[in-house]
Amino acid sequence: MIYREAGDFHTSYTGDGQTFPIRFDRYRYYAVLAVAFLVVPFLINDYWANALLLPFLIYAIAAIGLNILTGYCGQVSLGTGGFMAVGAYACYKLMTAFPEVNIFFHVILAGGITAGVGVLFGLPSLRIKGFYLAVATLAAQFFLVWLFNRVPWFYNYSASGQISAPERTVFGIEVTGPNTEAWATYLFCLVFCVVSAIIARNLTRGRLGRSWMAIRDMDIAAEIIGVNPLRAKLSAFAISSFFVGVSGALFFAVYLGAVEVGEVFGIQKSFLVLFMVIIGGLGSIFGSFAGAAFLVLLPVALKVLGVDMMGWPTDIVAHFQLLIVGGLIVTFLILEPHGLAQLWRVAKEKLRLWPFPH
Amino acid sequence: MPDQLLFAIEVTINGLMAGVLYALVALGFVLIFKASGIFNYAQGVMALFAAATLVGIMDGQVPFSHLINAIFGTDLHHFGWHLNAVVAILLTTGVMILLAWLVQRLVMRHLVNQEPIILFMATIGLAYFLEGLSDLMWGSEIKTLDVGIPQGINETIDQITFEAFGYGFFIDNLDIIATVIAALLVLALMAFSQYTREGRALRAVADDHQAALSVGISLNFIWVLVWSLAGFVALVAGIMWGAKSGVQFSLSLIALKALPVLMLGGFTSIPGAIVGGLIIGVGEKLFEFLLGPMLGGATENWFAYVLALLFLVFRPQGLFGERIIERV
Amino acid sequence: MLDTAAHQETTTETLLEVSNIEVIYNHVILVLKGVSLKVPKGGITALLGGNGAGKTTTLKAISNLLRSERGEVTKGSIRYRGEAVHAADPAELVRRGVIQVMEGRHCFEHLTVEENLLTGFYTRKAGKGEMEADLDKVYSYFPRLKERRKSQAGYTSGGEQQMCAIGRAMMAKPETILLDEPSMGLAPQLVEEIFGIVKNLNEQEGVSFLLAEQNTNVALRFAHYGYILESGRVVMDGPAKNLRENPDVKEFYLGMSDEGRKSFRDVRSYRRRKRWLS
Amino acid sequence: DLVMPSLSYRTGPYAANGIPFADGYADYFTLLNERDGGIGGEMVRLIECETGYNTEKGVECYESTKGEGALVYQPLSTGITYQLIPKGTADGIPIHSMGYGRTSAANGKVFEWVFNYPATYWDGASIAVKHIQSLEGEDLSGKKIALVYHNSAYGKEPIRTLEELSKKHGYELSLLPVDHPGQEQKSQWLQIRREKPDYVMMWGWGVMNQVAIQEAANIRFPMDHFIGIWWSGSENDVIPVGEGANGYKALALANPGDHYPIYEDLKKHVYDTGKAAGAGDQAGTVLYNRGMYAALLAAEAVKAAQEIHGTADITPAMMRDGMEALEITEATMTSLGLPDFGPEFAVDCGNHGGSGLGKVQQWNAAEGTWDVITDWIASDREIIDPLIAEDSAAYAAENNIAERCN
Amino acid sequence: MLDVSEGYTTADGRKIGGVVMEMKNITLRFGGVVAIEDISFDIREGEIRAIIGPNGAGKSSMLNVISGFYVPQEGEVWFRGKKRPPMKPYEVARQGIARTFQNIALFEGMSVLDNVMTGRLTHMKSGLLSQAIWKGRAEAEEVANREMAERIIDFLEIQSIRKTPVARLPYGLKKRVELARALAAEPKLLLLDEPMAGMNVEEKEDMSRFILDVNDEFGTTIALIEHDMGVVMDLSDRVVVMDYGKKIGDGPPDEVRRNQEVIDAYLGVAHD
Ligand SMILES: Nc1ncnc2c1ncn2[C@@H]1O[C@H](COP(=O)(O)OP(=O)(O)OP(=O)(O)O)[C@@H](O)[C@H]1O
Ligand SMILES: Nc1ncnc2c1ncn2[C@@H]1O[C@H](COP(=O)(O)OP(=O)(O)OP(=O)(O)O)[C@@H](O)[C@H]1O
Ligand SMILES: [Mg+2]
Ligand SMILES: [Mg+2]
Repeated sequence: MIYREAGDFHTSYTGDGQTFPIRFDRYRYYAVLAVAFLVVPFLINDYWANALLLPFLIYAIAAIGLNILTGYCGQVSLGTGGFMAVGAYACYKLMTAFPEVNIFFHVILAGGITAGVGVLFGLPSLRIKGFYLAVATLAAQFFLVWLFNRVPWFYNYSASGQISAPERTVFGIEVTGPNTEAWATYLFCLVFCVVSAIIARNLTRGRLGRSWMAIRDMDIAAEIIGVNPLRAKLSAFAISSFFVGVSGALFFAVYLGAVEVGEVFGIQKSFLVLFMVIIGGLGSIFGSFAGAAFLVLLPVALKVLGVDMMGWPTDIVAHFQLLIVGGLIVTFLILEPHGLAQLWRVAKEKLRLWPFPH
Repeated sequence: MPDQLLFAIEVTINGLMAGVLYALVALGFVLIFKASGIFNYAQGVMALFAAATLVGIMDGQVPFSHLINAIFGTDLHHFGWHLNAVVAILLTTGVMILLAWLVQRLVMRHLVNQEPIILFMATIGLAYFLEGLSDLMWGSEIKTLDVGIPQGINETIDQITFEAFGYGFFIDNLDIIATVIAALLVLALMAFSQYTREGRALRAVADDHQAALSVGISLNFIWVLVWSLAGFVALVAGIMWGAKSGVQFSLSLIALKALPVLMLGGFTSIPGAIVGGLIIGVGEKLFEFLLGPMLGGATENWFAYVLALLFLVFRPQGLFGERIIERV
Repeated sequence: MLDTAAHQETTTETLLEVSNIEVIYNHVILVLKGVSLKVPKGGITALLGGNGAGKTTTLKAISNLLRSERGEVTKGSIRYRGEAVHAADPAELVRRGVIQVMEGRHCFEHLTVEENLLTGFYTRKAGKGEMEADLDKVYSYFPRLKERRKSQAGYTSGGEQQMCAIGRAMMAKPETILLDEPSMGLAPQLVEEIFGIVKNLNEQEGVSFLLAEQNTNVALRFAHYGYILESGRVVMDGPAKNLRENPDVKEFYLGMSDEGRKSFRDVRSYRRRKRWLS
Repeated sequence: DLVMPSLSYRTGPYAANGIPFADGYADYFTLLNERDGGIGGEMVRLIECETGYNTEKGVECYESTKGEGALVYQPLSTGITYQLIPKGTADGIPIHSMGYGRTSAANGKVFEWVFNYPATYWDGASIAVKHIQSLEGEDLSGKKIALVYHNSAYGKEPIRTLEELSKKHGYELSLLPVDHPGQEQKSQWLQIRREKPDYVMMWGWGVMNQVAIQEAANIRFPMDHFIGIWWSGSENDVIPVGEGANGYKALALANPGDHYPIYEDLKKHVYDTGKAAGAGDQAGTVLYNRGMYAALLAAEAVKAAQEIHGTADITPAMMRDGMEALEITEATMTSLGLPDFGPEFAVDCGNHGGSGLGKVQQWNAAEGTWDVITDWIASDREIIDPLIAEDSAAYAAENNIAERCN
Repeated sequence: MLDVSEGYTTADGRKIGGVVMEMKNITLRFGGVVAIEDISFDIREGEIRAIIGPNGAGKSSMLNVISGFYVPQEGEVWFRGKKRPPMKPYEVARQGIARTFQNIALFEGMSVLDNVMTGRLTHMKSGLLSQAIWKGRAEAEEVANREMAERIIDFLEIQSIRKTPVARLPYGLKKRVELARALAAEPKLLLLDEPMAGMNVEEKEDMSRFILDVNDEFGTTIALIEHDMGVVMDLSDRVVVMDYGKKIGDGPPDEVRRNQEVIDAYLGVAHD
């Protein structure tokens, strides 16, 4: 396959501003969507859904959210786990309080509530910058987890402090609870994921996106040329938290079904999503997908390879898995500090020059 | 109620002591941040790795024995020696220097002049790697670390205070020793960064890799140097915490205790690590003591962060951190 | 004004020799397409050329700072005193006596002005006394720095930072200095002074210079020899005097036409540069 | 063959505890295969899957193994248990959370597919209180008991029971949560030092245990007044503390030690033939024995199932029937080479929680052994049964489950 | 001395109007350093006003005061006949003041086009929802502003690098992109901090041309800091000279050039 973008001229600014200005890319994008919506649901089974695709889609939403904040607006956050927990608990409370409302709206509302909480914890970002901010967001992480653990109202006074998702349906098809079909949960998450990606893409290519990136690249200069840092940062926190909240809600309601806050939404989750964003590529929607895929699939792939195919003891495989994931992260960063998305871009650039080396 | 007051004092003193232990971990972060602007996420895992290596060397454990046995069907476990603690500490220090050299060689030198977040990410990769390595080398069971540090209530203080106030204060011997060690470390490191040309070079590197290169500062050397120092600090932290709770995976999580200390004291300040540690230690203990029962306890984790956060709102670079330069 | 040509003839030993180097950034962007140049011992060599011609890249290739920008030298060789240096550590080069003053100042923001200067002393083994003496010398060249010695470099003005960067390089007592746009952002008086200092160091202490400059006028006044770079290639070189007389150089780099200097106001239509290559 | 998944955790924060359990679980099945040629002539196939004590990996393990015909899952973490309860119920695969997980799953009327015999956390709380009662001459009024617990679903489990019991017995309960991971417990123990409770109970896990025991030793808390749940009573928790841990007590589901006849068989058929799962240094430890015990109970359930359905190659549904018909007597245990090891109990349709018996063991630092110091203690059904009924009823209502067995 | 109280006509016949911006007795201190000491001057409609002075004189600080980034300890800023209350920099920008920076402050992570578009942010108002679905106002606004941005890109002749990430550009082009970004805001008052540093004569000529054209075609008032005396003398209508915080001269270029104090402090030798 030789990559060509010659011949793709645009006669309008609308055309030039498209997400996939190159026809070839556009077709590929439609093809991926078609497969995801029309083919995968017929092939999917529980294993693929629960072990790979659901976590991939849900993490991708979280990664998109964090990427808006960190990749586009430059505010490093380690509170993602806490915000996912807000989404999950908000969704739980809504699901149990208004069982007649469609879960679809619960998830969206949960995102909205998380956005509010995100703004609250985003306020310090006006003063605090860089790694100081990153560490400061841990306050959100620990405080929120403590809160959900501590206040019984949040888990409806259940004895164990866990929350579990009751059965809910969309168009009469169950998407939460124990008796769901793999394809239904998959499609439900896919819709959210695709819509999130499209919205994120739209937001980042327009006014808002540019003001975020300006703040990211040089906040003082951005302010002097007319970006209101308060609004830019807080809107980034709000929108980022919205996506993160949605992913938290899906993570709880659709994927896991039952959640204990400290374990599922602990600090590890915050780091995991941040890794996805950085490995995938800061400031790239595609990167969010690549990063999520990498960190969801790689451990499973290594496990399958080591345990199922090579027959090694599980613990040795698990240790090697750490070694390999760590090694790969470093290797990728050395090869291309700007993530998988950039690696892809450079590859395309090379292809474009092909067969000449420069 | 004076009894209440005495107890509050006891809590405060113990908070100070706990703070010193946090500061020990925070110091490692500060060193590397100061010298290269890198937020070294792997510091906690380095403490684990150092402590595990120390125990392994002391007990004469065969490294990678599990792996070797699995592959070759052998039954290796121990070399059958027991090394003196001091010798083992020296050897472990050597291992940490080797590690520093490898980190420089394989990771850092390829990432010169990258943005801080990329370097941060690389240290995360490193943390994963070291975690796997540590498990693979020394196994993941709990190991007892005994280098002869006494633990438990200090009788003398107990007695003296009992006679004075009618209430014997509880102070842990381990904490006293940790305080002394931390004080020595901080003094030594401060002297190093203030009075040596390497100290100045460290700060230069943190500001601008390229410019540092251009004036002839060898980044490679500086990095081996600070990573070795940080490795040594990690070893010390690993020994203190390992003596407290055994050497095992959770040791790597002590990093989380060090982060608020770091924010409060400032990422670049060695004395800041100590002062921050003390404030956090006392703050969280007193808060738990005074308000914990009302809030249902277990407030320590978040309190430290919230305290540091509130503080930063007024002083965004922490207590002693370098002013964040904002200019156009 | 200066009889530099005569001076030029007397020194023949080549200190630094760049032959036919090619530089690629990010594996795909080819920037230098075979640049060769020589810096003789004790000479001031000027590297001239428009924006993006590759001056900075050439200097960085020599001082080995390219790697930190994801660039690499893919062809050709760089020799210092006859030894290949393109694999040497930048610090190693400084120890051998080659130091670069980078474009855009690159002061250590959080260090004070004085600490910045002292970092320049890093590679030297000399004692405290000598350090103080050298510091005083830099201060005597740049009195303004002395006034601001205790302020963080990040808070000094653009020109002060430029002085700081040059002073820092002087502290290393180098044999060869690669100067990238030293005049940028300096007040006219100071530009003269800086070049005076360059000349001074060159004549009194025998320091050789490779000078990348946009301010062709001044550069050619002080340099002995010049290279003109265009889109990654050397398009012209020769003794500074000859270049100064060259009509093309006169028109495009010195801004003088037959009628003498034109007012900036009078340049009615954009004159497109005549390309030697296109 | 009989597929037995083992969701082990040999890495991560709790690896030290996960390893011996997984080894015991594996070695017992290896023994059956090697010595008896499997169970009822059918070989056991153990599929180990590493969870790292992480919920999502646990789900992945479940999904990847369930297709192989897995007979019963030991989730080995409260979080994973809660995941698997609905999944196992939907897929028709039994879950055995032995001495952990959701206590009210003991109510088989609601939780058809979940078992937590031989005893639950609420039994544990009650057993500990009974032990204290026996030390205090049955009268606990005016006594102070503090609970140091892991601030998570697991740690919070006993609170309700202890509160009910305090109403009944008149002791004063104070609660001291410790956040994960629990390396720093100064404030909790200073509090204990000041309040001087008569007894301290602990629901801890991982590094929290050692630190608590260490701190207790530091403040000179009388160790024999400090009682941990069965997950806070392994060698890992006390050895690092050294001398100071002497006298610390913990509950036991089964006896520790390797002085049982079965160990001769294990040595002959497993260890010496190089088929041991781990390094072989865990034999006889508390958690190794517990892993082995879990495997034994599973194997016995398989036998029961084979008997009921008259086929050796059973399905998960048959396994469930076997588990529900399980009956462990001292005679069975003796015949299996483990006399005087675990409690006698029987499972039936309504009771999936076993007899709720437990012992108290005490650490002897000098010998480096856990000494069992009581006989089987029965829990206070009067208090626990209504609690179970209430909680499971709530679950049934939430999930539209009709009670069975009526 | 030229009387400018009522506006004046320049040598080449342009009409200069009333006062747009007036700085009254500005004093700015940083700890012990007095960067600006009691300086007053004005900028008039349509004029090109130069600020010169030795390094560290406080010129950039003065621009920072105008853009609201530094708040002077004393003094008042009057803009279009009104005293300006304390204002955040972005509010100043919304009033129609745009600028470039001495140490290039482009957004390195974005392409040239995006950088220029950020200059248009003060003109964009579409709501969140419309941006999220990229229909209606957001899209229309994007296209409209894109047209404006393209006009400026054409004007500054940087079409060929439109999609290049700015980090890759050489210094001189970056300066031009910065100018483009400032122009994109369609400012009333444009502040340029050393726009020609690091350029050769030819590029300076181009840049001069752009500045004159901006002034001419858009009627933009320009305040300019520059060290190249040739440029300053040729372009500016009036010059303020600063020396270590103090004002030592103010007037038309010819007059300033002959001022002995200015020669001593700054020029060194009298420039032709
Ligand atoms: N890090 C980089 N990545 C990609 N391209 C680069 C990089 N640095 C420079 N370039 C490209 O290399 C070419 C030469 O740049 P260089 O900085 O060497 O020019 P210069 O002659 O110093 O120009 P100026 O006078 O403006 O400083 C330019 O076209 C620039 O776009
Ligand atoms: N934020 C600040 N903190 C402390 N000092 C400052 C700050 N900003 C400027 N200064 C000082 O104020 C003085 C004036 O600086 P300014 O940048 O305005 O000079 P300038 O006239 O622009 O000089 P140049 O031509 O070199 O750019 C300098 O001495 C500088 O060090
Ligand atoms: Mg250059
Ligand atoms: Mg300036």
